[in-house]
Amino acid sequence: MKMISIKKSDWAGAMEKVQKSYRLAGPVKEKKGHTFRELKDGETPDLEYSETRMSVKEVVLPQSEVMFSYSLDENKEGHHILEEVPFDETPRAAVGIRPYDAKAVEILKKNFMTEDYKDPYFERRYENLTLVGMAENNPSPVNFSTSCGTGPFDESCLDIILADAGDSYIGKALTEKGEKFAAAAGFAEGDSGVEAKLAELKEQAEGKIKSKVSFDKIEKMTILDLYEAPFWEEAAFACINCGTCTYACPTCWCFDIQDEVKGKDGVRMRNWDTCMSEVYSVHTTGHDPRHEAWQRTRNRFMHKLKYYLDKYEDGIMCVGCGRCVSQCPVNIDIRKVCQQMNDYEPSK
Amino acid sequence: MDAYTDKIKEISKKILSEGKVDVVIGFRKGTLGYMSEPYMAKSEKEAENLVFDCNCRMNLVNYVTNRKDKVGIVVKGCDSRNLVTHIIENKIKREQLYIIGVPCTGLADKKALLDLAEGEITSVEDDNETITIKGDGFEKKVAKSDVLQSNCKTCIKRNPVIFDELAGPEVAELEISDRFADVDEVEKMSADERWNFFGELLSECTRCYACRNACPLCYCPTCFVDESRPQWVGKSDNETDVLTYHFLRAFHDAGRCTDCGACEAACPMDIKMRYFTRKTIKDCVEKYGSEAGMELDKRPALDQYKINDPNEFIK
Amino acid sequence: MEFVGLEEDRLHFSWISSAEAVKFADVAKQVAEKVKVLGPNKKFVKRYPTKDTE
Amino acid sequence: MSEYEPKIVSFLCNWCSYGAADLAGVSRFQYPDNFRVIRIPCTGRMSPKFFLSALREGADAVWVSG
Repeated sequence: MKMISIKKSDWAGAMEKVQKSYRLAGPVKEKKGHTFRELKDGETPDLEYSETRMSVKEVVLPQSEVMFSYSLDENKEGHHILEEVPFDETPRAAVGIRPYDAKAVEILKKNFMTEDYKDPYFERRYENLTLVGMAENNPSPVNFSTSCGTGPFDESCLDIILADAGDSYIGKALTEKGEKFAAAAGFAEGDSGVEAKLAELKEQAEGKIKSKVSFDKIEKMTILDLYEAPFWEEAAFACINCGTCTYACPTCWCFDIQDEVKGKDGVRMRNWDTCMSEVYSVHTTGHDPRHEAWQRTRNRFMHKLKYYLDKYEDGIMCVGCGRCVSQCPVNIDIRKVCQQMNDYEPSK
Repeated sequence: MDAYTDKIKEISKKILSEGKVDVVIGFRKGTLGYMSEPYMAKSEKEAENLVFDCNCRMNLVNYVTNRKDKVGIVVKGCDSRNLVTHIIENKIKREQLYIIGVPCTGLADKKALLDLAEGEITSVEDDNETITIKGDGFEKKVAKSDVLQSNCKTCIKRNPVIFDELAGPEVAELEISDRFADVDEVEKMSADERWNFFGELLSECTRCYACRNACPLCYCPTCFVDESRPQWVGKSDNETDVLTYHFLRAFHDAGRCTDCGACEAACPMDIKMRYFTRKTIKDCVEKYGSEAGMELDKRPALDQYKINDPNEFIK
Repeated sequence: MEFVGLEEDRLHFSWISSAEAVKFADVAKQVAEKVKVLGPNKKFVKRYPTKDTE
Repeated sequence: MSEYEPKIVSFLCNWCSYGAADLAGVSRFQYPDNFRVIRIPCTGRMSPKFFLSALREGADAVWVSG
């Protein structure tokens, strides 16, 4: 494992250098705060940020992605043949991604890259991507990542971890991909003190996280017990069924496939979908198993906190970033709902 | 504000116990210090949870659409006008409602509160003049007028237009000199500038439809963006699709919008989509002399025809 | 639509009775003239992600 | 490119302007050929989605006539 230490004054230079061989995505300061997006040449990822409103799942699962195109115009070459959309093979790096957001990428991977089937669109983005994490020294008050099996300094899903140590960024390259990136950026090698400093910062940061969730008892309950629990209607009453939580969520992976056609030319694309929407679950018959607004809210929480838990036996489908908590217009709080679920005692 | 809360609790308990209503729709304290959550109290015990403060940003009329039971509802001035619109449009019957009116001195802008805070906000107190933000190791007092939501600054009706009982004495209405200053500003621009202005305004829209779902006017069984036969608008993040959605929502709300501000308060990206609805309000006021939801026997502006309606746009 | 910056002359409204064939032809001429002056609609046209338009 | 010929989508009321267009045709009046006519049962059928749709799909202008 290679230690890294880079002076903040050298950061922009290193990023400029790395952009010769990598396309970067990272946090950029815009009018209303930081956005995590693909960077233009010469733009430097700004690591002095607290949080981005929208999740960073965009790096592996864009909101809209064209899958293939076609034409029914018989005068055109290759008509009636589905044509792949060209994909830029240049290695990409998400610089400044939060460690728990990287964990979310890993959760997405569970869905898109199973043993039986690997989604080619996800796979090519994922394989191509180096995750250069930026640890969070000051987690937001709604952050509860430490109780979701990750944390502000979680190294498990990153290729490189960096942390802010005053006038320099320190960290380490954790994987081969990470070492390649570090070499391309020309990160200076850190001394032996880095490891200790990282541990110290980690302890401080994790100590700042006050909110937590527990799901130990959810595991033992049956799906039906939870599904029919009486608290759902009340918990979901306020929900207006907008898609804010699902779009802000780094682990929400649902998508919808749409054809967009102009004249005889068309594309098939996939877009983020949201289980909060009425059209999400409606059948072609017109029947909608989740017709009531509160049922849709229940479904979201059941998926994240129960179905996923049962299916993958690897914690909940939530990394505790807190985005949905702070952005929900009606203050539906996953921490509270999780607590309610965990505390629920089915009457037998 | 605590006085309002107490009175709302008192009224709610009374009407619930007397069987005048089956439920009371109000707010309860949120999990975040600067939020209040819409809440439905079904019993006297649950009515104890009701609160009212400057964080009650949602429009509760949104929750009564097509309800069949008898409902008690807490409404501010603007919300009460939406209730009027709802009654006119047969979305609820007046007899079903027991309206608890709140003479409103405005809501606090969420973003403004967060900007002022120096850490986690644990509570926001409001005595109608000053707002006290308390949090982890800090306490700040600001004049309420400094952190008002922008729609509250140009509010024309702070006292409810219909109610069965008030939660407090009526408050003085605002004197507004320049009600549509923001719209005027945009109107002064050239067509191209306006086009770019709105393109920029909506560039961050993720189409989560929080503005639509927070809006009491948006009660269509199927919104046109969700229709698939024919499909009017694509579902991707394409900018023309985003514009189409916002334009058409404004058309649909024209003459009915009461500028309650729930759409903007709900937007996770802080998009100021009220420019559109405010333009329609301005036009209805200036061209037809009509404000939405002021009287129970007056149809919305675009729902009636008068022989003297201005029609200079028709050849 | 004018407010959002679309050119005013992209939208026309008129009132013509079924007996007013002359007025119809006149208005049609006016409309066509005005739109010709404007040139093609570039603002509010959806750019599809299809190959030809990329 | 030859002279620019706009495409104008016109929504005509069955009872008024559509009739007028028909009469104009029968009477052999000249009018420009830039119009793509959509007959609607009444101008009351008109919805803002219609003209937004027309513009989105590439119409240069929309003419609604009752």
